[in-house]
Amino acid sequence: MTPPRSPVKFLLYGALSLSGILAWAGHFGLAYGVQHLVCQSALIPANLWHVILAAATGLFIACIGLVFWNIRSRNVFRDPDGDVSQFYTYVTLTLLAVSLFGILLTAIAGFMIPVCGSLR
Amino acid sequence: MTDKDRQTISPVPRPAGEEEDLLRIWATPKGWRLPTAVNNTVIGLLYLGAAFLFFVLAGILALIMRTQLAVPGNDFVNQDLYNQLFTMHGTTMMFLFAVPAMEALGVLLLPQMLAARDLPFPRLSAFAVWAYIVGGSVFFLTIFFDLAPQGGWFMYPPLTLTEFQPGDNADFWLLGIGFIEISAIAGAIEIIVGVFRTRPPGMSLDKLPIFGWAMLIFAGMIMVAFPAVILATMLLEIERAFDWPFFTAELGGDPLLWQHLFWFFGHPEVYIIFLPAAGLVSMIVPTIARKPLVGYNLIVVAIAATGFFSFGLWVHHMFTTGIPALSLAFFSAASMAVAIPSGIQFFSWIATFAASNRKIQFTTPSLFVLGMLAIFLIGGLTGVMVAMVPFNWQAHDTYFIVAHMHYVLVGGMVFPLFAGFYYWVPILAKRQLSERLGRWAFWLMFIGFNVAFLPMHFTGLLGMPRRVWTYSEAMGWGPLNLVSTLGAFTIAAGVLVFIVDLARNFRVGEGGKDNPFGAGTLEFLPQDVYSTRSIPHVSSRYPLWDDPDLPRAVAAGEHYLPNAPTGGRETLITSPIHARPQYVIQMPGPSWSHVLAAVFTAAFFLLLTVKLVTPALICGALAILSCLVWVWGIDKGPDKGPIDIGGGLHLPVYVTGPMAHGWWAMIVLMIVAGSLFFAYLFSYLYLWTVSPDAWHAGRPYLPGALRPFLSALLLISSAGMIWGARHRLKIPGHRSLVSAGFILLAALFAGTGLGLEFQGHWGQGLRPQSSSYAAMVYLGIILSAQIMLAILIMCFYCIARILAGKLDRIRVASLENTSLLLYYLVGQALLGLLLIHGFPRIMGPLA
Amino acid sequence: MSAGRGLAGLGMALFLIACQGQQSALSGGGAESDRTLALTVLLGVGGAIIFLLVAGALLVALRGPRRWRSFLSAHTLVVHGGITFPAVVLSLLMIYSFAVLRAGPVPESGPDKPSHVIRVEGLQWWWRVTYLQPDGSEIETANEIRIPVGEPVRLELISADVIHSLWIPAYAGKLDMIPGHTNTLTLLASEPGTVRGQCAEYCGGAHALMALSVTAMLPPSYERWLAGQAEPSQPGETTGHRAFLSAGCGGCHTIRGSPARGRVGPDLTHLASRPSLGAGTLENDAAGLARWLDDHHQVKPDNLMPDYDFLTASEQAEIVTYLSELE
Amino acid sequence: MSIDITLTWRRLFGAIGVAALLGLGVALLVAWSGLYNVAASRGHPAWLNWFLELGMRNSVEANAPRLPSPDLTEPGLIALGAAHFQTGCAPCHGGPDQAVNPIYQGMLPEPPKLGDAVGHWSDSELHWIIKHGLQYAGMPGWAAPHRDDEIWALVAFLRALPDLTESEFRHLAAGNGSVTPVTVKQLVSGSATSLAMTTCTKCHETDLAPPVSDKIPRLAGQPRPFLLRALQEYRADARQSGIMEPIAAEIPEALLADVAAYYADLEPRPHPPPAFKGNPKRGREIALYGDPDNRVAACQACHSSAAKPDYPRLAGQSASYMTARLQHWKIGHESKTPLDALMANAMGKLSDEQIDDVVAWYASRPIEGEPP
Repeated sequence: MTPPRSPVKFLLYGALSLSGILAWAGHFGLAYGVQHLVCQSALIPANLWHVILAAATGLFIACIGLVFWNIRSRNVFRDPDGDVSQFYTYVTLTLLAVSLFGILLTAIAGFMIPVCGSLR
Repeated sequence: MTDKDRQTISPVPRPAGEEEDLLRIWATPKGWRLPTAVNNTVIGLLYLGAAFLFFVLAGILALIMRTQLAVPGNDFVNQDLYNQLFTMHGTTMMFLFAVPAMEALGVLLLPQMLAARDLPFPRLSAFAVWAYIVGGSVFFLTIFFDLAPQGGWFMYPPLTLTEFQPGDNADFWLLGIGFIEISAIAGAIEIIVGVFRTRPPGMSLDKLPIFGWAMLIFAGMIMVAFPAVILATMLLEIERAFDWPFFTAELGGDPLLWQHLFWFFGHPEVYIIFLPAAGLVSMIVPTIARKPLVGYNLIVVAIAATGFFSFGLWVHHMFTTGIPALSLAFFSAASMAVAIPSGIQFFSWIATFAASNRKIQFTTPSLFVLGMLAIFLIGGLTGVMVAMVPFNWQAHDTYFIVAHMHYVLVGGMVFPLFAGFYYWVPILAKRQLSERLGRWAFWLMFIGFNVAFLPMHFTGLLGMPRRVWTYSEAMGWGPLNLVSTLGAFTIAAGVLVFIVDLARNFRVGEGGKDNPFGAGTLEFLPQDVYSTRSIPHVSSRYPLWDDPDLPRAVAAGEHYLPNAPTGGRETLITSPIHARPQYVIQMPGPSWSHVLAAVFTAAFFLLLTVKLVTPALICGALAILSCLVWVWGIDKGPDKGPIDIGGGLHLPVYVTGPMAHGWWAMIVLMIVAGSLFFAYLFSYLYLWTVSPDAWHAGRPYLPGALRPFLSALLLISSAGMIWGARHRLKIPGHRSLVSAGFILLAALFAGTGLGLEFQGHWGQGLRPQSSSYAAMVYLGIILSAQIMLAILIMCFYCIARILAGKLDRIRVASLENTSLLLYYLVGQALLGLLLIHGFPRIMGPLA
Repeated sequence: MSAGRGLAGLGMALFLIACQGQQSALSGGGAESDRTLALTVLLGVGGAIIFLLVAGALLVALRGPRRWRSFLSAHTLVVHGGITFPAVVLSLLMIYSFAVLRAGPVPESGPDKPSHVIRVEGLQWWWRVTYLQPDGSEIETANEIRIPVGEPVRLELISADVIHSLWIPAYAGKLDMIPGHTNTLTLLASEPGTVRGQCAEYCGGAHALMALSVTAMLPPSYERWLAGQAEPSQPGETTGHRAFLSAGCGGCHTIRGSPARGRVGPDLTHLASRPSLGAGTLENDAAGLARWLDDHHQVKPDNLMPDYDFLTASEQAEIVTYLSELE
Repeated sequence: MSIDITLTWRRLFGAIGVAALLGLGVALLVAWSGLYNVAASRGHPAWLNWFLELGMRNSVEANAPRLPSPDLTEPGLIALGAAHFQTGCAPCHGGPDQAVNPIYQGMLPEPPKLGDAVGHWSDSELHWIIKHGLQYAGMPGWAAPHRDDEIWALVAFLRALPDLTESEFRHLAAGNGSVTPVTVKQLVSGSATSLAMTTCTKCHETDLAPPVSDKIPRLAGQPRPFLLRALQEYRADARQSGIMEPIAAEIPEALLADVAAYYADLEPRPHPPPAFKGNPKRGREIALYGDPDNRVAACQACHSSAAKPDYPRLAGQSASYMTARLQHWKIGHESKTPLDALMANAMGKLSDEQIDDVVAWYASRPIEGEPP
C-alpha cells in the first residue's frame, strides 16, 4: 500500500493541466484591464495600446507553445498509472489548443476595433 | 477484475449481524425526528422536492403573467403586481429552483455514483437544505402580502435604492439571495471534497463519471462566482440601510458597478445550472446507447473550458450600457469561444448515439434527452446571435432574449432534470414511474414549450420589450402573445401530468434492487440506507458493464468496508488523483443542532430584514451556539486504532494536516473568501477609475504611515501566536494552558490590528457616507472584521476544547482550522492595508 | 419537413408584417439598423441551416443507415464537428460582426460634432428632449424626437433618476441612460416617416408605458418645425390660461411665453403639436387631455404627477381647451 | 403499592398544559359570574395599585423611544404648550390657576397633579405618554399622532410648569387674549370672557398684536376659502393637529365661515424682522423655478396671490411654522385630502437645507397688503 501523500502533486497537476485556460484568463484580464485604464484614466497613453496588446499576445502564445512542447516532448505527467497520465496529457493539450483560439479571438478584437469610443 | 483479485479484498461469507449493524447505524430517523436526518438520499430528496415545489410555484407566476399578456390592454393583473410577478418568477426560478435543484442532484447522486456511504460533511448539507427551505418559503410568501420585490431579478440600482424602493420589498430579495449564497457555498465545499476524496478505490480521475466532473466544475464556479454576488448584495444592502454611496453617481459611486459584479456572477450562473445538467445527459446517453461515451476526455475538456470561459462573458449582458466598443468586442469574442465546448458535448452525444449497436429505445428519459438536444441547440444558436454586438443592441431586453434564455435554460436544465428524474427513480423509489404518463408529460411539455417560446423570437424583433405588463393593440403583438400563452398552459399541463405520475407512482424507499436501463455506473448497484454494502474496487468507467457479477459481489460484502468497524457512520477517504485508500472518516449522524442552526440563521436574516434588530441578534447568537453544539462532538480524535477495511488494508480513523478532509474543506472556504476579497479589489479599483476625484478628495484623510505598520505588526504577531499555540500543545491527556493563552493573544492581536486600522480612518474624520472612496475604505475593514468575528468564536472554542481536554498535539483539527483561517485573515488584511494606504499614495503624485 | 416549411412560411408572413411595424427591428430605415438587419438575416438563415445540419446528424445517428452511423460515431467527428467547424464559422462570423461594429456611427469626416445635437433625458416615466442649437440656445420638448432625413443627428443620453434605455428599432439598437453617464448615439434616417420607440430597460412602475415617437422629416420642413418650436406659445389671456396658472400647473410645467416655468414635468409649450400624451399612453386630443387630467393614475399608474381630480368640471374643461390650443 | 412520580418531559408539559387550561377556566368563570365589582368608586386595593403602577411605569420606559428633543426652553414653544394645556389638560390634571374639576376627580385612577408628576419622567417618556395616552387610566392619545412637533410644545410647557406662578401661567396661556378677571355680572349673565378653548387670540394675532410666537401661523390676509378649508379639514380630522382639531370641533359649524372671514379681512400687521437661518437668495430660486433634479415644483405657482383662493399665501408667513409644516410632509404621512397629497408630491425630495432656504425667502417677504 502506498503511504498517504501530501496534496502537492495534486496541486501541481491541477495547475499544469489548466495552464492553457489560465493563460487565456490572464490574457483576457490583461487586455480588458489595460483597455479600461487607457480609456478611463490617462494612466496608460492610447498610442501604447497596440504595442501592449501585441506584446501580451505574443508572450502568452509563446508560453502556451512552451508548455505544449514540454508536455508533448517529455512525459511531464509521469505516473505509474498509464491511464491517468494519458488522460492528463490529452486534457492539457486540448485545453491549450482551445485557449489559444480564445486568445487569438481576443487579439483580433483588439486589432480590429479602436481602443476607446463606443462607435455609436 | 478477476475472481482472484476480488477474493483478496474481503473474505466471504461475512459474519452474521454485520448487515443488521449497518442497517441500525444508518437508519433514517422516524416520526418527529425525521428533520434530524442527514443521509444524503433523504436530504437530497428533500432538497429536490423543495426545489421542484419552487419550480411549480414560479411556473404558476409565469402562467399569471402569460394570462395578462394574452391580449393587448388586458387588466387581469395590475402594474404593481405584474412587476412583482416577473421579479419573483426570475428570482425563484434562478435562485430557489435551478441552483438548488442542481445541488440537490449532486447531494443525491454523487455519493451513490462514487459508492460512498454519504457525503463527507452530512450535517453541512442538511444545514444548507433547512436554511434554504425556511428562508426560501418566507421569501416566496412575500408575494401574498404585496411585499415582494419589484426590481427585476437583476435588481439594478439606482432603481433598487431606498429612494426608489422605500419599502422592505427589495430587502426581501436580498434575503432570498442570502440563503442561496449560504447553501450554494456549503454545497460547493461538500461536492469538491466529496469528488476528490470519497471516490471508491481505483477510480482515478480519468474514470470519474462525467456527472462528477460536471459537479466538480460546478462547485469550482460557485467558489469564484458567488462571492461576486455576495459582495454585490452586501454593497446594495449597506447602501440601502446606511447610505454608503457605492452606486450613487453624485458621490463617486456608479450604478454600473452593480452590473459588473452581478453579471460576473450572473453569467457563470447560467453555466453553473447548465453544466450539471449536461453532465446528466452525458450519463444517460451512454446508457441509452449501451456504449461508452465517445470522447470522454473531450467532454472533460469542454466542461473545464466552459467553466473558465463563462467568466469572460459577463459584459455581454451590458452591451447596451455605452461602454467602449472594444470592451464589447472582447466579450463578444469570449462568447464565441464558449460556444465551442458546447459543440464538443453535442457532437459527443451524437457520436455516442451513432455508436450504438441496438435500436435506440424512446423511453421517457430518452425522449427528454432528445427534447433537450433540440431545444438547447436552438438556444445555443440564438446565443451566438445575441453574442454579436450589433444584433444584441436590437435584441437586448426584448422578447427575443426571453425566448433565447428559456431555450437555453429549459433546454439546458429543465429537460435534462426531468430526464434525470425518470432515469434515476429506480434507485430512489420502490417502483418505476409510468412510461405512458411520462410520454404524455414529455410531449405536452415539448410541444407547449416550442409553441410558447418560438414565437417570442419574432415578438421581440417586432419590438416588444421585456418586463412590460401591457401593450397596445396597435403594436401588432397580440396574436403572437396569444399563441405563447396557449403554449405556456400546454407546458403547465405537461408538468401537471408529471405531478399526477408522481402522486400515483412515486413511493420513496430504497430502490436499486435492479438496473432497469442497464446502466454501467455504480449508482445502480444494490442500495440500502447505508448505500452499497461494500465499496467496490473500480477499474473502468463503466464497472457494471465490465463485471456483470459486481452487483452480487458488492451486495455480498466482498469489497472494501463491508461492515462498520468503528461502530458508527463512516466512509472511505481516498487520494485525490488515483483514489488510493487513505483513511476512514467517522461521520456524524442525525442531530437537532444543525437543524436549529439553520432555523436560527434563517430567523436571523428574516428579522434583520424586517428591522427587528434585537430579536435578530438573539437568533444570531443562538445560531452560533447551535453550530458550536453541532461541531463539539464531531472531532472524535483517534479513539479507534487502525481498522481493517479489507484487501489487507489497515487504515487510521483520524488524520490532520493536508491529508484531512477537514483541511480540504477549509481551503475551499478560504478560496471563497479570497474570491470575495478579489471582488472587493476589483470594485475598489473600478470605482477609482470611474471617479478618481473621490480618491483625490479622500487623500487628506489618510492616517500617517506609522499606523498601518503598527496594524501589520500586530497582525503578523497574531499569526506567530497561533503558530506558537500549535507548538506548545501537549500530548493527549494533558492540558496546555500556555497554548490557551497564546490563542487568546492571537485573537487579541488580530482584533487590535483591525481596530487600529478602523480607528485611524475614523479619527481622521473620514465617514463612509461621504464618498465612494470612504465607503470602500470601510468596506475593506468590514470584510476583514467579519472573518475576525468567526476567528474570535473559533478561538474561544479552541480554548474551551483545551480546557475540556479535547484538544492536544494529536487531536488538533479545531486549532488547525482556526490557524488556517487566521493565516488567511492576516494575508487578506495585509493586502488590504497595502491597498488602502499604498494605492492613494502612489496615485496621488500621478494625478 | 413540412413543419419546417410551415415555419418558414410563418416566418415570411411575420417578416412582411414586421416591415410595416412601427417599432420593429426588422424594418430598417436608418444607417445602423440597416447594417444590423443584414447581420440579422445572415444570422437567422445561417442558424437555421446549422440547426438543420445538426438535427439531421442526430436523426441519422438515431435511425440512419449503418454506414452513416459508423461515420458519425468516430472520435474525429467530435473533434471536427465540435471544435474545427464552430471555430471556423464563429471566427468568420465574429470578424464580420466587428466589421459591422466598425462601420458606425457615421464617417467621422469634418468637425467632430454633428450639426444636430439632441439631448434626451430619461425620467420616470417620460423623456425630456432638448435640441441644442449651434448658438448655445436650447429648445425643449418632450416624448417626441424629430430628426432631419439624411443628416447625422447625435443624441446625448442622460438619466435623471434610474436606468432607462432608449430604443428606436427603426433607426438603431438600444442604448442605456445611466445616472452619472452620458452616452451618445448617432441616428441617420434614410427616409421620412414616423416610428415608435420605447424604454427598453426596466425602470420601475410604469416602465411599460414609457414610449416616444420619432419623426424623420425632410431637412427644410425640419428646420421650419424647429423654428416653430423655438417660438414661445401665444396663448392669450383666456380663462383656461388663468385656470392653468392658478391651479399651480406652472409649478411643474413650463409654457414659454407665460409665467409657467416649472421644470419637474414636461415642457408643454407646444403640447398640441405632439402625437401623444403621457409618453405614448393616450391620443393627444381633447378627450385624451380630459381623461389625463381627471384620471391619469388609472391611465398610467404610479406616474409622478399629482392628482387634479379636485378641480371642478368647468376648471378642467377650461384647462383642456387651453392646452389643446397650444400648437 | 407505589406511585411512580418520575418527572418526564411529557409529564412536565402535560402538567403545565393542564394548569394553563385551569387558569383560563377560572378567569372565564370570574368574568362570566360578575363577581368582580368594576365600580370606580370602590378604588383599587393597594396591591392592585402597586401592580398597575409598576406595569405602567415599566411599560412607558420600555416603549418610549429615545428621541432627540428640540430646545425645550424656547419661549414660543412653552407658550404654545400653555395655551393648549389650559383647556386641553387642566380640567383633569388641574393647573396653577384651577383645581381639578370634581367631575374628573372621581376618575379611577385619579389624574395626577402634573407639577409633581413630570419630574419622574424623561422628555422622551413624557412625549410618548402624551402621544399615545395610557390604557386603563383614561388618558387619551394625541389627536394627531404624526404631530411630534406639537407634542414637544406640551413637553416644553410641562418642564416649565413646576416653576410657574398662577399669574405667570395665566399670562402665558392667555397669549393675546384678555386676562382681566371676570366680573360677577359677566359671570352670572353668561357673557363671561374667561378663556374658552375656542379663544383664537390665545395664540393667533389680533389687530393689536402679532401671533404669540413664531410657531403660530399668521392668518391675517389669507384668502377666505383657504381659511375655511383649513378649519373644515381640522374638524374632519383630515388636517393633522392635536391643538387645532379639538378647537375646530368646538366652533359651531355656522360660525366657521365667519371665523374665516374675520381673519381674511384682518389687516396684516407689520411684524418684527423675521428670524430664519436659511439663505433667501437660494430659496428664491426654488420658490420661482423649483428644483427639477429633486422633483421640487416651483412653490410660487400655488402660493402666490395669483393662485387659487383655497391655496395659502406664504409671503411673510412665520418661518418656524413653515418649517414645521414642510418637515411634517417630508416625514411622510397618509394624505387625507387631495391638496395634502398634492403638497407632499410637489415638495419632492426637498432637503433640510432647501427647506430652510425657501422658508427664509418667504419669511423675508412682506405680506401683500401689509403696511411697509
